[in-house]
Amino acid sequence: MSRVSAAAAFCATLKRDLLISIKRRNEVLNPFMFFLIVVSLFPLGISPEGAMLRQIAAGVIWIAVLLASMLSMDSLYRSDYEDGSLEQLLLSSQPLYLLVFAKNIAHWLVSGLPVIVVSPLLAYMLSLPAAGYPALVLSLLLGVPVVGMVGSIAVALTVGLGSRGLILAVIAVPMSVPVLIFGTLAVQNSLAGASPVGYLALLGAMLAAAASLAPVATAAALRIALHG
Amino acid sequence: MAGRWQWLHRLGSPRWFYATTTRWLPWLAGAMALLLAVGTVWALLYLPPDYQQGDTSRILVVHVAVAGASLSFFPLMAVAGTVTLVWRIKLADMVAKNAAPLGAWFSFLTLATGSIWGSVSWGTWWEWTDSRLVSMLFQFFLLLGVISLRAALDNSATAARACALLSIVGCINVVVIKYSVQWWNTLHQPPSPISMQVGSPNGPEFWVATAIMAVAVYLFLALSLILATRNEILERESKAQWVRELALGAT
Amino acid sequence: MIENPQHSSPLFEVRELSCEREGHVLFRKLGFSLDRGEILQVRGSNGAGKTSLLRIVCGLDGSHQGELRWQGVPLASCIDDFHSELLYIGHRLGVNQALTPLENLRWSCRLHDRVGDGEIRDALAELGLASHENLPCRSLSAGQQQRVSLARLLLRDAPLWALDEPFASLDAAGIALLEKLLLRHSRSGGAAMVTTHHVLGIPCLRVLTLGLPQ
Amino acid sequence: MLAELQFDSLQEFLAMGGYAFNVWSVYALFAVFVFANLALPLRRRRLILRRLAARGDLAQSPAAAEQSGWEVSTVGEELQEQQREQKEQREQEEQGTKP
Repeated sequence: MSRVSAAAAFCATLKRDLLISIKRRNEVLNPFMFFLIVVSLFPLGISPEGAMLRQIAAGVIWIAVLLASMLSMDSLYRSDYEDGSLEQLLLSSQPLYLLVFAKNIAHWLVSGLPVIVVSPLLAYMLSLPAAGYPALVLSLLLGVPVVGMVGSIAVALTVGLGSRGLILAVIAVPMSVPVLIFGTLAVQNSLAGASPVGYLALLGAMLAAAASLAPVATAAALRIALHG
Repeated sequence: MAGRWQWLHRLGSPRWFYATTTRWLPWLAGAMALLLAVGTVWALLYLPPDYQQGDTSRILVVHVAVAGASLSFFPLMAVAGTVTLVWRIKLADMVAKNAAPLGAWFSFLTLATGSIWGSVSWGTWWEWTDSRLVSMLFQFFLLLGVISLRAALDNSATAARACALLSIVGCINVVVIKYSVQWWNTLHQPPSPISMQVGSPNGPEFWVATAIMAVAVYLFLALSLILATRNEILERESKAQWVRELALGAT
Repeated sequence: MIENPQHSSPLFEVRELSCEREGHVLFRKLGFSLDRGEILQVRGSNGAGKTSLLRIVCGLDGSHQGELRWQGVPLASCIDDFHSELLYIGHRLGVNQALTPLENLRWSCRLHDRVGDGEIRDALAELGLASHENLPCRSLSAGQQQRVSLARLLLRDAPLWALDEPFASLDAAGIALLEKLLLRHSRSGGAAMVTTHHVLGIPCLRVLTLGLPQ
Repeated sequence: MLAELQFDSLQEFLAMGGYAFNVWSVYALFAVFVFANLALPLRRRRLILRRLAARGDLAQSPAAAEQSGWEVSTVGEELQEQQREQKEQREQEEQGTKP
C-alpha cells in the first residue's frame, strides 16, 4: 500500500479548505465586516477627537481582532464535523496535527490576513500616529496566528456542541490575553519613540510555541471530541 | 509489568479511596479545626497592628493563605487531567470535576478579600496595577471556562477527557498570563502619591500566623475536595455492591 | 469461538469486547473474527450499538474494554497502517455540501493514495453521476450524495470496508450496484463490515445480531 | 514568646482600630466559605445515601462473566429465515393496502 506523503496530504487539505472558504465567501466576510463595525463604534461611543482616540487606538484594534477571530473560528471545524469530513480526517493515516496545521493556515489566510492588511486604514481612522503603523501591522502579523491556533484548541473541544451558549468565547478569549497585552505594548512603545522589537520578539516566541504545540493539542482535542 | 500497573490501578480504585479516606477523615477534620482556631485567634487577638496598615493587616493573614491555596488548583487539575488522559483512571476525573468549582470559589474569595484589603491600603476597591490580583481574575475566568465546558458536554466520558485537556492547556495559560500581566504592570505603574506596593507587614508574628492559617486552609481544601469526591464516588458507583451495602448500613 | 485453523491470523479479530454508554451496557464480551473474502452484516434494533461497534472497530471510539487485532497485531500499535487499509463510510458521508463531487473525492482519496481526476470521473460515471461532476453537492439528492461517498469504494483498494447503513437512501439500482461492489470486493479477497437491515444476497455472509436481551 | 492580648476591651476589639467593617467582613466571608464548603458536601452525602437506600431493592445487574447482548450466525439458515421474514412483511403490506 503506497501511502501518500504527509506533505501531499497537507497541501490537499490546505487547497480544499481554501476552496471551501472561496465558495462560502459570505461565511468569511461576515467576521471581517463585524471587525470593521466594532472598530468604528469606538469613536462614536467614547469621543471623536484625536487626542483621546490616539491612546486607545491600538487596544481597540486588537480587541476587535480578538472578537472577530472568535466568530470566524467558530466555523473552523463545525461544517466538517456535521458532514463527516472530520472523521475522514481522523481516519487518514497521515499525522493529524499536520492536517490540523494546514486547516489553521487556511483559516488564517482567509480571515487573519484581510484584518492585518486593513488595520493601517483603521489605525488612521482612529488617528493613530503614522509612527505606530509598522509596529501595529507586525504585532498583528505575529499575534493573530497565535490567537487562531490557541483558539482552535477550544474550537476542537467544543466542536460537538454547536454554537449554543458561545462557550467557545468563554474558553478561548482568556487564553489570548498575553497576545493582547504584548500586541498593544508593542504599538504604544513605538509611539513613545522606543523600539517595539522587544515585544515583537516576545510575540514571535509565542508564535513559535503556538505553531509547534497547539496543533498537537488540537489533534488530541479532536480525537476526544469525536469519541462522543 | 503487571505488578507495577496493578499498584497504580489499585491506588486509583474508587473503593480503595473511599475506604482510606473514611479512616483519615476524622484526623484531617480535627487538625484543620485546631489550626483554623489557632490561626484565627492569633490573627485577630494577638497580632500587633502594623505601623502602616493598622489592624487591616489581620485581613492579609486570611488573604495570603487563601491566595496561596487557590494558586494550587490549576496544577492539581492539570495533574489529575494527565492521569485521566494517560491512564484513564476514573478517580482522577472525579477529583478534577470537583476541584474546578472549589477552585472558582477560592479564586473568588481571594479577589474579595484582596479588594476589601485594597480598599483601605490603596484607597480603591479594584487596582489594575496589582498583577497578582489581575492574574487571579483571569485564573477565575479560566476556571469558569472549565466548569462551563464540563456542564456543556453531556457525554460524561468525553467531558472528562475534554476538561482534562482544557485544564492542562489552562494551567500553562495561567502561568503565561501571570508573567505577562506582571510585565505589563511594571510599565503601567502610575506615579501615585502613596506607593502602590504597600509592603507586607513586618515582624515574625505575622508570618507565623499566616503560615498556620495557610496550612489550615490547605487542610480545609483537602477536606472539602475529599468530601465532594466521596459523594461523586457514591453517585458513579451507585450500582456497585459495596455502595449498596453502605447505603443500607448508613440509613 | 474455535481458534482459526489456518496458521495465518485473521484479517481482523475482536475479543472480549464490552461497551457501555452512560451506564447502559450495549454488549458484553463480544468476539468475532473477519477473514479475507468475508462480509459481516451487523444487525440489531435502533440503539443496539451497531454504529458504536463500527466506530470502535475503526478506532474512532476509545471508550470500550476488550481487544482488537489487525492481522494479529493489536490495533493500538499499528493504527496508522490499519487506517491506510481501512475505508469507513459513516452516517455522515464525509461529503462537503459546498464542494462538487469531483473536489470532494479528490481530497478524501488524496489523503490515502495518489488518484488522478480521470479515475475519479470514471468512478462517478460508474455510479451514474457522470453529469453531476461539477455541481455543488448541496444540489444533489441524499441518494446521489450517498453514491458520491460510495465512489470511494472504487477509488481506494482498501482491504477492509466499514460501511454504516450504506443502503439507507439508495434506490433499487443503487442497492444492486452496491451489492455488486461488495461481491467484487469479497471475491478479490477483501473483507467488509456492513450495518444494515437490508437482506444481502451475498454468499459467505455472516450476520452479527446486536441488542439481544441480556 | 508569649504574645500579649492586643485589645483592652470588647468595644476596642470590635472597633478593630477603625477598620471594623473591612476586617469583620473578611472574616465573616471566610467563615461562611469554610462552613458552606463543608456542610454542603455532607448534606449532599446524606441525600445520596437516602436515595440509594430507597432504591436498595434494585435487581442485580447481570454478572459480568458471561457474554450477552449479541450472537453471530453464519449464512446457512440465517439467510432463508431473513428472506421468509421479508416475504411476510411484503404480504402484510399488500393486505394492508387492499381493503
